[in-house]
Amino acid sequence: MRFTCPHCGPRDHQEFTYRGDASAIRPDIKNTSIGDHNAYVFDRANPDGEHREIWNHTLGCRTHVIVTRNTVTHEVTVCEPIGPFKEVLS
Amino acid sequence: MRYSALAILKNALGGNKDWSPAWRKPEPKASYDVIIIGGGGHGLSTAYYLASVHGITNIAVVEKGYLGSGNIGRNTTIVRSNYRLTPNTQFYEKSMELWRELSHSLNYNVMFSPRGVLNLACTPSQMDVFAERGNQMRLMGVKSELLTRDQVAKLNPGLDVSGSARFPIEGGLLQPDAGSARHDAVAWGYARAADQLGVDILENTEVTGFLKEGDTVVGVEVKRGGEQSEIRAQKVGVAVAGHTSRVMKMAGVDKLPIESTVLQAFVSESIKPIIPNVITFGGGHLYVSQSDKGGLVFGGNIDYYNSYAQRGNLPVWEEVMAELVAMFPNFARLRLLRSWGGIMDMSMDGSPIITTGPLPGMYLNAGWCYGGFKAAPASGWCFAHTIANDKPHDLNSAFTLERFKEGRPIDETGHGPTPWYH
Amino acid sequence: MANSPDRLSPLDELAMPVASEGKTGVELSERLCGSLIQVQAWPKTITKTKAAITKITKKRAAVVMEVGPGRWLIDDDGEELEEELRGAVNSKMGAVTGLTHGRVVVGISGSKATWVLASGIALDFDLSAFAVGETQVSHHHEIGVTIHRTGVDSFDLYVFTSYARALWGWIEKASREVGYSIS
Amino acid sequence: MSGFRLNLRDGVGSAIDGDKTISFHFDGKLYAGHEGDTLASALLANGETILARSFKYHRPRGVFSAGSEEPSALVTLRTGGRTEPNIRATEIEIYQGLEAQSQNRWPSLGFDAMAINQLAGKTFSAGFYYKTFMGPSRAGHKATNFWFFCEKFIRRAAGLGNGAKLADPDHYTRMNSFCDVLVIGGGAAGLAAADRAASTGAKVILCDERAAMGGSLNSAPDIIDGENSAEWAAEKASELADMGNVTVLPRTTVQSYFDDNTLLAIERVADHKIKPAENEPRQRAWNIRAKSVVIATGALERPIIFAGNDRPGVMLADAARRYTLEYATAPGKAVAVFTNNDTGWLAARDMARAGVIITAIIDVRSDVSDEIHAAGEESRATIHLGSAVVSTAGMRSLSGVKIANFNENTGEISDTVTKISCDCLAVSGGWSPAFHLTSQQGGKPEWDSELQAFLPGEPLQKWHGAGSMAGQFGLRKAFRSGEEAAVKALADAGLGEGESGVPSIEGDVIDHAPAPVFEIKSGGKAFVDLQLDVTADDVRLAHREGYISVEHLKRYTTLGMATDQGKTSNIAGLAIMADCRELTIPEVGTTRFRPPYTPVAIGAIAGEKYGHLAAERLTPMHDWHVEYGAHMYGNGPWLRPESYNRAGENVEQAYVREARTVRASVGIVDVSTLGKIDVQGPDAAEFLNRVYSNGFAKLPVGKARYGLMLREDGMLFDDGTTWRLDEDRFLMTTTTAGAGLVMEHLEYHRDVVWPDLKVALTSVSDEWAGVALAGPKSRDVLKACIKKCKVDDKSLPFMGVRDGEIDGIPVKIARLSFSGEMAFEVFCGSHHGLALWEALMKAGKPFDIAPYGLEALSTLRIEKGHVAGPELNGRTTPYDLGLGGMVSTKKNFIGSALVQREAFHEEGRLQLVAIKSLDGQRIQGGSHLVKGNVEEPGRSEGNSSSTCFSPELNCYISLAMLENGTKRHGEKMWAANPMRNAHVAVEIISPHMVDPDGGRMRG
Repeated sequence: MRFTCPHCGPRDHQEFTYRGDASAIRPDIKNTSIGDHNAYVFDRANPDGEHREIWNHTLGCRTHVIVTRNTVTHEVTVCEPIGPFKEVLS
Repeated sequence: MRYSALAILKNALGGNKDWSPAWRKPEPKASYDVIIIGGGGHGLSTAYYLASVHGITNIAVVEKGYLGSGNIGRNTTIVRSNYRLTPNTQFYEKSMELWRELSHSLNYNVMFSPRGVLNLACTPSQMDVFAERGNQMRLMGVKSELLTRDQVAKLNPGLDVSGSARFPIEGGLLQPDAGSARHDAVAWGYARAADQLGVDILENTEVTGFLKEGDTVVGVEVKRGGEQSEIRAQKVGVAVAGHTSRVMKMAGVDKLPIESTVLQAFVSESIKPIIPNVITFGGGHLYVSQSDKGGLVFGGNIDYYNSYAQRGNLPVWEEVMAELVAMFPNFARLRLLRSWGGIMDMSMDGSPIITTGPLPGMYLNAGWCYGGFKAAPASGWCFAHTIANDKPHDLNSAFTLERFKEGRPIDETGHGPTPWYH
Repeated sequence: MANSPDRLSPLDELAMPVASEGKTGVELSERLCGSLIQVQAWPKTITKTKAAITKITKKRAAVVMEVGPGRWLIDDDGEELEEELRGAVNSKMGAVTGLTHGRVVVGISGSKATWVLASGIALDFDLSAFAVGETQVSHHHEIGVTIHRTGVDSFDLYVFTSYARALWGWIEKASREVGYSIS
Repeated sequence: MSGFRLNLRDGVGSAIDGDKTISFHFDGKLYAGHEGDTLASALLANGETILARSFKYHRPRGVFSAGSEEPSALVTLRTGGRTEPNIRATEIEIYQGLEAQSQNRWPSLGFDAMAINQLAGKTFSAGFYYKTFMGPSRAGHKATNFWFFCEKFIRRAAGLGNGAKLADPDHYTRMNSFCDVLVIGGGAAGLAAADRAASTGAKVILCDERAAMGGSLNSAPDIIDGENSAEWAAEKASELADMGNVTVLPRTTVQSYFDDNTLLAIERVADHKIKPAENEPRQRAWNIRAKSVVIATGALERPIIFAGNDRPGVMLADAARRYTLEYATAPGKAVAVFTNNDTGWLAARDMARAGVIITAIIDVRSDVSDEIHAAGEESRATIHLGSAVVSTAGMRSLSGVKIANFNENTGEISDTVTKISCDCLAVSGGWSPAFHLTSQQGGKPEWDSELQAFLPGEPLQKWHGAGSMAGQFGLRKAFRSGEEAAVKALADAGLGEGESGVPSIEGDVIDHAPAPVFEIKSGGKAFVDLQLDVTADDVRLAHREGYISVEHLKRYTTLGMATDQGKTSNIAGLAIMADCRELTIPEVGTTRFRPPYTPVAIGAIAGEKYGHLAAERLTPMHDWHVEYGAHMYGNGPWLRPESYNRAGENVEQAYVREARTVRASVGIVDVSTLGKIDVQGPDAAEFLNRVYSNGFAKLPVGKARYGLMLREDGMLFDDGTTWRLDEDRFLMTTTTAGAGLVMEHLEYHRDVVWPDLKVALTSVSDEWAGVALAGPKSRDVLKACIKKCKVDDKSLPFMGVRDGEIDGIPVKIARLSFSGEMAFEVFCGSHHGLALWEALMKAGKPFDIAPYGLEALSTLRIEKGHVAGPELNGRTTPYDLGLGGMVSTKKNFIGSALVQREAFHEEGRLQLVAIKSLDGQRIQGGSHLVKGNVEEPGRSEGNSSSTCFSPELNCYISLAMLENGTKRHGEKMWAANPMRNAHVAVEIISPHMVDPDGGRMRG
């Protein structure tokens, strides 16, 4: 697979480290609910089809991207930046 | 027809015209006592043990493709119980017991070959970890031995045991009566034996939905030869490995502590016997054995991302081949014949789930990561017990669905809730 | 600072000059930076920080490489760069991190330079994809490398100090097929 | 069959150089061939007929094809570490000094005792092993044992050649490559595609598995642009190779098609030589990322199945033709052709034109076109329409065939047969497009009933088929479709259409569509899979037993699982199953092709990593450690000193001495491998406060603090000290093993979870070398060399951080202790690391300073009760390790919610304790804590985690995890280690064994 890093351009996926399902959103730092944290850590939709997922370009510029990828065909449709530089890279 | 050497001779004389189908191709009934979704190793063994141990024979196994089309026919055929944590050690040792009897129980030679599983260690601290695991096995009555470098070298003459290797071999952990088996034969043997006990195996029958009364599952909707129909059942068991999330979603269970990834497997061309054991590499992640046909069967890490494609990518190829030739530099000119992929149901702690629920009338068997093949007998045996008694057996009582959120993971590798690292 | 003893490169002995026997596809070299400083701007201070950097670097022969969003790696012969940058970029603008000791520079040039590099680095070295003067951050096997194209056939590889020998080993091995010299 | 060399002339022998003779050995016998010959063509030209034995029945096997699809002619090539089993004689180019052996035979190829297997033919049918060898009819382990006993013999009989016993002396390499258009296959379609694509200036790679481009052009009788087609192809290929934007790769097979148009090709750089030249790789793996791909891989001829079809001398018709025209080798003295399509006739004509005697053309069809009939007549063969071969004759190789009248509609065969003498039967059963690469991706093939073949179907990636691979048979269509595919590929790459260069073609217009006849059912053994001896009856048996899906058929009979992966046999197997099930072939379906296309040397995929598995990471002091006798120990990628053994010392003696020196005086250890992360920014303190379980917000500048990191699930993740260098600037240290993971963990939270925090994270692990000085004299050593910094207790208190200078080297000093002694960590720029180390060694000399390694480091921290990797095993919570006090209840942090879960606080958890040996025995690694003696140890209640001999306590000790351990100090148990034959009496004690109140390190 090849991802287009918003900073570095198209690269092999092995330059990136998988960080999992982008729909798992950590509860706010003020949130102390065990249930909310459990859901964040353990609940996965694991779809067969479109999946938004986070990858870190660890062997490149080390910024994170959200990759929209079909888990059945491995077709990548979007690579978008996430993080402090989201707007800068968009 | 009972299989035996005599039967083979008799049939050969008759031009092999009298063999009958190994299992029937029945039409589905309107209802069953139990429906098992998934005609793989775990589903078929569950049906077999429900029928043979618990006397429940009014069972349908529903399989969307051909029987054994999932991971039972795509793995590297390793059978072992060399685990560190008690729930795993005892569960997999139960499986070993069943393996030892399996060809006989099924009247089908699954070619279980206790040739020894050897884990190689590359550092003294890895040897300590192996000793810790081996001692756990010994204390639980499982055979295990710690081998020195010389002993390892003697068993496998091609191994690079030079001190100059990047990951020099220190020694290894041997489970002498573990080994391998013929994967397809396990599916076919269970299918044939279950069929003979009256189980209906419905191939090319895809579950498209669940029948529910309130929350309670009372059957399945299926598509078969292009036609939709309903099959009712008192109990519905799900044993679909990598497709667990997809199937459970149809029942309204939207999220589970499971992610599906692809694991690739590799086989070389056939050669005369060159390694006697099943061997794993300590300097990385690699396992290799030689099949009876002569091919080296091997694999390594999963491809680290969610996937439902039964194929993987190049980085794992490079990594696996590099590790194989690091271990056996004399394999460099042997040739890779074929590779393929299976979809793994990676759980959040690397251990399985065999449980009642999560809905009334439903039973779940999942989370096998990439250790499902060796588990197939005990998994079916425990799942059958759980379905028949509506509660788990002691052997699978720790394999709950709730353990993750409760904080009771069974985490052999210690990687935590990052399923792609298990 | 000025009195500090000579710095020792891990490639000190490996990269002794060697003339090639026969064909020379590439020439390899090794050096340490006088200063190698990273500046990371915050998302809203990129322009300002870049200007501050330019003000300092334009008076010297420093090489400014963009290695991430709002992030630059600056290579200069002098030893005072970190101090100057720290003076110009305060924590409201960004972060200054010294990496002078953290990298070794491996130089490779010659008609087969891209051939040798491509044997280990999965980048398109075509000039249309990687122009002279550009910088790409990638890897050679498990070793992260920042690659600066100094000419059509010449490159500087900034490699982590602890991995410098490993990278040198790879490059040297790959260079054998085409012939090489070390300068 | 006995072949012979024809006279070389224009159009005959296009692949070989008749002026160059090459000698080689096969089974010890000397032969001569020509440069350009394959081993198969050379042996055929020398009149050899039997090259191999089959897998199951050990039946004699000859040459069946002329390419990579060969199922039969497998040999073992080379010797020693270069031994290569199962090499297809049809592919290997001969070289001076080549040595090949036949395989899977005993004692010799001519007489194979194992051929006795075939007498038991019908018992050895499909599924044989599944039905027997289950042992005596008594349940239990005996059954397993019986199979295990039999299996040894079965394994020895199976397999083909022997693998090398020695390491491969050659090396492999890789090339990362990018192109606009990758063209796979250098035949007519591929050349046309490459030419068209190259005309735009696009970056083009053209690969072909053979030594020369041209594909079928190399043996085509056509005239292209007025030239012999082989010559035209050679010129076109060299014209392309001369273009700056085209890379032409002969002997290069594109093996695997991965996602996003990433393909793996293997170039056989030196396999046509006796060994690679110096510094030349044996093979090169090309990792190609293509914007678009043109697949022009051609089609594979397939046989018709009939009784006795495995007799050496039976070969594919196009192969016979290619041996004649490309290698000037007549495949036999009298060749008969058996076909269901026109190409068989043209093969006969072309061979006849080259001087081969064609005795008969047998076609299952009752009628053919006038042109084809004329071609048959030109070959001077007797023509048998509406006929089929029903059996073959010959001792070990073919001497003749019997034919009968055949009804192509019903498949009926007449009773009367005619004998035809021949030593070669050239068979054509039609053509199967070679779309293996597209199938690897999961592409669904579609059946073409006209061609009686599967076509590749819809693309799942950016590729375009051309030539016969796409069902475009014949040279005219090949050229046209090649260009059309190139235009589409150029569009994928965002490039223009380029210029057309279709040449003029004079030659046959060929209809490739065959009659739908796959098997002649005349009784007798008819082989579908020639290598694994799968017969048509085996397929029928599989059907009878219910193994009717194509996958079951394959797996039950092993059809198509040989080294050729069924390239020529698959369709026939499907056809027979379809016939049994009374379905059409597409209704039965087909199996998916899996990569690689042809078998690939494992070393080639490992590439440059063969002999070079992983990089080593070295500290600046590495050479010093080695010079001073340290045994270097692999710790992740790092190499670290285990201990500095003096003459006569073993590891234990060395580390005990080193640890004693630290406790008594001062030791020095290289800690450069610690992970170090520069954390800067206005929100750095807040960020750290969220990352660590203990408070960091109020850490004063100039101070360090030990911090714990949890995973979000509450388990311990990593630990280390973090130094506040400035208000907005911290230097975090992590464990050596955890460095990379911690960095990713921090980056994830900074980027994904809290992007509003202004924090810069930079790995500075390589920037800083680190040295720890530990022991009561450590301060004295520092005092003796430090400048610009005071190190007395007041100026540099416990956990204080200061800048200073040693020997002109700027340093950072932190007063930290891992050993429990007075200790300092001294960091400097890593290019000064060795100089710093030597300066400290010099300053320490008066105090008998000694370097210590990992073992002593570990011993000291075990004595102190500090946890490390073995305790931070991913299953422990802070509470388990007695670190509950570091879990803040006043703030929220990563893991703060889930660490509170009930199960983490229940009875029965494993908790950190120490154990000490009561009987002087060593507590060895991996021990378990049990209540019982060696005979009846009972269950494990815990385990030792980090063991050592404690010089301080003068006995063997260990840290351990024990159920409810905190409450069990003083209890006596056993450390059971049956794996290492030890059972040691131990007492449970507090893990804080040295200086529990910390006076020494604070003093």
